[in-house]
Amino acid sequence: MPVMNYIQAVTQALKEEMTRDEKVFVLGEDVGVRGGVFRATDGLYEQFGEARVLDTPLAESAIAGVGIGAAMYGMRPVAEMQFVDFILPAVNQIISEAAKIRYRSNNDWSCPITIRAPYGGGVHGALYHSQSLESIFANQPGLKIVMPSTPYDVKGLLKAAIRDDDPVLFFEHKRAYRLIKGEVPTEDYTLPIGKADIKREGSDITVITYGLCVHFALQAAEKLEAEGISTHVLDLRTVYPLDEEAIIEAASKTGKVLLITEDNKEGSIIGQVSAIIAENCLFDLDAPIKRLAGPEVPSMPYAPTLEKEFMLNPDKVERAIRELAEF
Amino acid sequence: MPVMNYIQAVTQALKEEMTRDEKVFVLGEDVGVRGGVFRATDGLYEQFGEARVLDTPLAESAIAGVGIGAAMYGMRPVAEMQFVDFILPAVNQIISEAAKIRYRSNNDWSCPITIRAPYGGGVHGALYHSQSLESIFANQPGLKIVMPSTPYDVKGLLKAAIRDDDPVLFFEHKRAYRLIKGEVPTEDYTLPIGKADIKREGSDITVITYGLCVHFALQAAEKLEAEGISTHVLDLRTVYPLDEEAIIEAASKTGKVLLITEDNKEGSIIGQVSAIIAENCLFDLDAPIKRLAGPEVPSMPYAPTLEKEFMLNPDKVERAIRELAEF
Amino acid sequence: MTENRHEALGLSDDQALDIYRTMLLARRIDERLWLLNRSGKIPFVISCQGQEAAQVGAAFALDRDKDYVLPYYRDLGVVLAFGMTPLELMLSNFAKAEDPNSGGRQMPGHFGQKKNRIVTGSSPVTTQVPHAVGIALAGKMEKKDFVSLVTFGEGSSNQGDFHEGANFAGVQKLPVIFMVENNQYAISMPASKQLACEKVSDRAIGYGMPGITVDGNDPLAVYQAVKEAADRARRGEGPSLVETISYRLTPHSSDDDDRSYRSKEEVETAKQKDSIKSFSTYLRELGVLTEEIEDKLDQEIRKIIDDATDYAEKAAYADPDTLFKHVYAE
Amino acid sequence: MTENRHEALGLSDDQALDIYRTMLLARRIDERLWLLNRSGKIPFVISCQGQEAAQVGAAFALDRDKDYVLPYYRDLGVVLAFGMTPLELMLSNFAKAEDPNSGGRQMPGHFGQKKNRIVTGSSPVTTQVPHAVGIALAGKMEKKDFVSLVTFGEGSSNQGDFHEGANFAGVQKLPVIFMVENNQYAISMPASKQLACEKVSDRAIGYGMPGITVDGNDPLAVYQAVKEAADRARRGEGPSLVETISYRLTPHSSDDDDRSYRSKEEVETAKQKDSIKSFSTYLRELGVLTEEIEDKLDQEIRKIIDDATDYAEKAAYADPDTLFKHVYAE
Ligand SMILES: Cc1ncc(C[n+]2csc(CCOP(=O)(O)OP(=O)(O)O)c2C)c(N)n1
Ligand SMILES: Cc1ncc(C[n+]2csc(CCOP(=O)(O)OP(=O)(O)O)c2C)c(N)n1
Ligand SMILES: [Mg+2]
Ligand SMILES: [Mg+2]
Repeated sequence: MPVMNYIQAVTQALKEEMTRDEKVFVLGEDVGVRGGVFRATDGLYEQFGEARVLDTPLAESAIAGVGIGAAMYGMRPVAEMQFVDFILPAVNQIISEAAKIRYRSNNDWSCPITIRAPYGGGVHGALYHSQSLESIFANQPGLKIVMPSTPYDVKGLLKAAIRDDDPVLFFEHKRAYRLIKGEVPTEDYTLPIGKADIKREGSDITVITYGLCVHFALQAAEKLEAEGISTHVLDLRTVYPLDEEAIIEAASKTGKVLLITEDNKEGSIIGQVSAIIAENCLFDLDAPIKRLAGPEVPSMPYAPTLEKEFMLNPDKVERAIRELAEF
Repeated sequence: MPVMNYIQAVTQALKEEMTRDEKVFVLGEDVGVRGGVFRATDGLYEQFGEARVLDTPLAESAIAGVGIGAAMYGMRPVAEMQFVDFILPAVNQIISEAAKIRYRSNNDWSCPITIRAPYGGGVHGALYHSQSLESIFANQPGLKIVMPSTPYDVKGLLKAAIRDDDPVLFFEHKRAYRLIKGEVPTEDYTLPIGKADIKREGSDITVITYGLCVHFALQAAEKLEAEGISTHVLDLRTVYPLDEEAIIEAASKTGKVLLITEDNKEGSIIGQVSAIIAENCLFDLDAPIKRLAGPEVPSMPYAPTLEKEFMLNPDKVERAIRELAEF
Repeated sequence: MTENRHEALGLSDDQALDIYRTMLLARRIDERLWLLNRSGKIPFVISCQGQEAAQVGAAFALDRDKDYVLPYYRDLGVVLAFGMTPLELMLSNFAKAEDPNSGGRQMPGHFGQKKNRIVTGSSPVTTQVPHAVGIALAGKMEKKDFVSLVTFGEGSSNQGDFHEGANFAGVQKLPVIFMVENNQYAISMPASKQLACEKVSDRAIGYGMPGITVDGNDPLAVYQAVKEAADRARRGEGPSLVETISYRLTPHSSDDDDRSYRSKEEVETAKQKDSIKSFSTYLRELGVLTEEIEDKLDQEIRKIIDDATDYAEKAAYADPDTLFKHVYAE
Repeated sequence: MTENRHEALGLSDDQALDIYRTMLLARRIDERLWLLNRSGKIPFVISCQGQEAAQVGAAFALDRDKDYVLPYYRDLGVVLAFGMTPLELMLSNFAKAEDPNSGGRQMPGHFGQKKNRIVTGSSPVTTQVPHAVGIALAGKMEKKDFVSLVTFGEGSSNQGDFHEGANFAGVQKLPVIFMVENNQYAISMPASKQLACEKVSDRAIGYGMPGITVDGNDPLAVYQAVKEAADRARRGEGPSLVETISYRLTPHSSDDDDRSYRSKEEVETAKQKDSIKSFSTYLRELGVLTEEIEDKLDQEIRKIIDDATDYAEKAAYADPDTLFKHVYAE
């Protein structure tokens, strides 16, 4: 199996889906001639032409809204938001429209759109190019939110998102784009949206997380193995709606749970994960449900001292796991 | 003390603050001549004139954005969103701007705006006039979200919001507007933003909730008292950032916790409340942390059969408390 | 002598009569809804009254077997012309399970019916504008020759989604018709407090498209403007902006009391220009409409509405269990 | 013979020279930033190059002791003219604690300095437009006579916030100047893919305000347009839209490679019209600028920038503990 990086898996999934289905097309700012500011759509313009790789005006509500219209017609648009931070002008289109179209029309209409956006910090992006904004959408039935951690998951889940008959938000960690590499089958495959994935089996501590933090957890687990601490790592992959079954199983398995997000803590995805555990397997727990998250500040600053203080990393994760092990 | 209804308390707070401070002004759709579609701004236009009770064009991002600009200058705008459902076009202004102005400018600028909006269901408002959208904003440090349950709290907290030096979202339950009455002092007073309030002391079950559901809980508690079940009711009042101390204290007190929201469950405020409890007082618990919430559907339908099925009510709350008591 | 204007537009007498009939049907349904509301049978009404000419004139200018419409809540006339039946509308107003728009999930006026290419709409205003652009884009990609018509109020033309959608269509030269039904109020706010431009159609140049303002009480003027826009669109020449000027004859909705912000006289004056009257007069003067036809029409329409009301009133609400259905594909 | 245009505008020779000096200072700082970036000393640059004439011309047309500006990320020229020092700019570019814009929290180009009425800005484009309207509204309410100037790119004029803000200002006749710095690109997208209108200023009529397009390489033309707009605004006649046409001489930012979407020739052609050259020529032809003055200017500017760079490079980053500060009022 070829090894590729995270963003190459994005590009490959797009390319394969556009080849497979004429209804699939891409739209967004600078996605055409430029191939995207991160080059996620690199080569698509050349291969599929400007009608299917559409450079749009700088207007996110229109990018989402035009995509939604096309999806209602029966197309399979993949809209790119240049940074997840810039999805905010499109919130009304996503929550009032995409999420509710099937429900409000009693199943007469549907909205199979995929909206991709790079998120996350650690790239000197400062306040507005570093955010994790998934929790804004993670209370809206009708939506699904996918946040993969590996190139393998990226390809399988992005293809599944495009084929999904409902709107899917697909958030890609921009620091992972070139940092995270992995084996990706050349053949066509999809992975199930809504299913978490065990990234490492372990018996002492359960870590539940998603995105780049999965790698921090795996690195920490590796190190802690030597100390005799066995860490179980569950990758949520889909952060909305959550895979309750997998969460309950993983939490019950070790009885000691650490939840991790790069987002700030209050109101983040991991609060929901905690609530599921507290409601369903309280008596299997041997320790309080711990959360490791970004600090309660509006976003990640630019200065390296401040960015570093904000961002999680394998050391911080390792410390938190060890603490919990010692509880 | 005069008894007034919930919306009259809104009007009185506005009137007193506008009298007290010339920098306070109101802007929104139909807030002037019409006095607001719910009549929350009734009489203000006549008393303060059109310069301070500003009828704006139909454009929520501008209502928020113009308010933010005026607040940065040093005014104390109170912007009305006609329904909380229509705050969504303004999400970018609220999250990218209002929430981050102080932080991003390193305390050079600030944004003392109050944004009011009626929320909640049970008024035949259907999908787009019934929503609870607080959790969209409840992950954004820099913001505060107040959701009062009684006329007394409305007046004290709205005045505090207007005087607060940071942006405050003030969500009013529209079903409570004329349904909920209570004593309200005529004199000037404020209540602390960020503090939950014990609305009833009890020893068997702790209910933590906010908004209209506080009244459902109080009614249920009253009935259950007769059966010998003693219910403690904590009203969050500020749903972001949460009053951790009060939550921990209330949960520890009885060891059996029921969290209630009218919003759908996953991703709602009560998930965060649960996480706080599970992290801080796990060993004081005698039962799993239970959540009672709306169903996982996009919003409340119009047909009375469906709206009834969606909405919480005192009976549903009573049943949930009893179940937990019997655990 | 009255000039035959519809013939000049290529409309037969029957078609002209059909326009009138549809306008009248819309008006009578609307009036019935108010009665039902005032007698406590339905909780909410939002009206088309005063805008029937614009709505029906526009719809008839389209290919109703092919084109897409994205109506807003007042567009009873548009959806009737596009094939939604009075019974279906009554089912929606009574919020019954058989309502094709939403199965009783949405408020009345939130239209949607896929088989008739009436695209589902929501309450937040103007979100449908980019949708219309997306549908036109899809049509262009698939080399179809339909157009999409999207309507909205003049107040709503101040939302960002209007601007963003119109500009997108302009740049891509898409077959969309943006129709502003300017009824001079946005709830309590007169157009002068909403708009600083003289005409909403003045905005067209900013998107590189033609803009035109026509008398919204004249179905033929609207027909002509929309027909030209549709022809342009089908020729690949891109979008157009059409503004129709009329007056909202009722309060904003059954929850509104318009006496707090406008005078009775103003409303009465506007009623003098009621398109139902003026178009009826026009057709009578040409002999296309007669007393006899009018009587028959009245009876026919009354029966249709009576039957629809009876059926809808008795029809079942959606079962509570269905609340959980159709959140996602099943 | 060269016509003395600045005198006709009421500008003294000293003022004209000051405009030139500010343009040149902005250019030289910007050039230094690229050097610092390419040598790995600062992580990011976003440039003013090509837009100095528009920025400085506009700023000089305002009352810099009273008016408010809401600049966008390229507006180095505006903020220099409004009192931000080269040292402060360097501190921002090095993300150091003493940066007055944000204490190193924001990327360079995210200006803000209360004492100079430079209103804090963010990255999502165009959000500052309604803020400018709100500040103008506040001024009107308080019966002050300042104006607010807000700038943004032509691509950003497609955002809903532009439309909503401009309309609000139009309806309320507020003292705002909307200035579009049309540099013909939004990252990789040429204006033709962003806009269907011929000129962004064509949008003004839709908001009931005058719109004008001027040569953005000519500081005096911009000065004149903005001066007139400011005078109108102060007279209570409401907002104006000014579009300045120039060209983005650098890639979008230090993260961009513009060779993938435009030719070297195109950029070279644009450089022929560089305002630094043309305005220098103009001033020399009038004898306002001489070889000697130019040399002195060069030296003076180089020293200012060297000193600022030295200081900023050595200055301290914010202490990690300060991360938690200023989320709310303390
Ligand atoms: C985004 C949004 N904000 C506010 C409302 C509440 N609202 C419903 S209709 C209306 C006025 C609309 O005026 P206009 O666009 O002129 O249409 P008209 O009702 O006059 O036909 C308002 C403010 C809404 N539905 N959506
Ligand atoms: C809402 C939003 N979407 C996308 C971006 C990413 N972005 C930054 S600058 C830019 C292009 C802006 O073009 P223009 O307005 O013409 O200004 P210019 O950079 O050309 O001066 C884009 C797309 C952003 N900052 N904000
Ligand atoms: Mg109107
Ligand atoms: Mg540009």
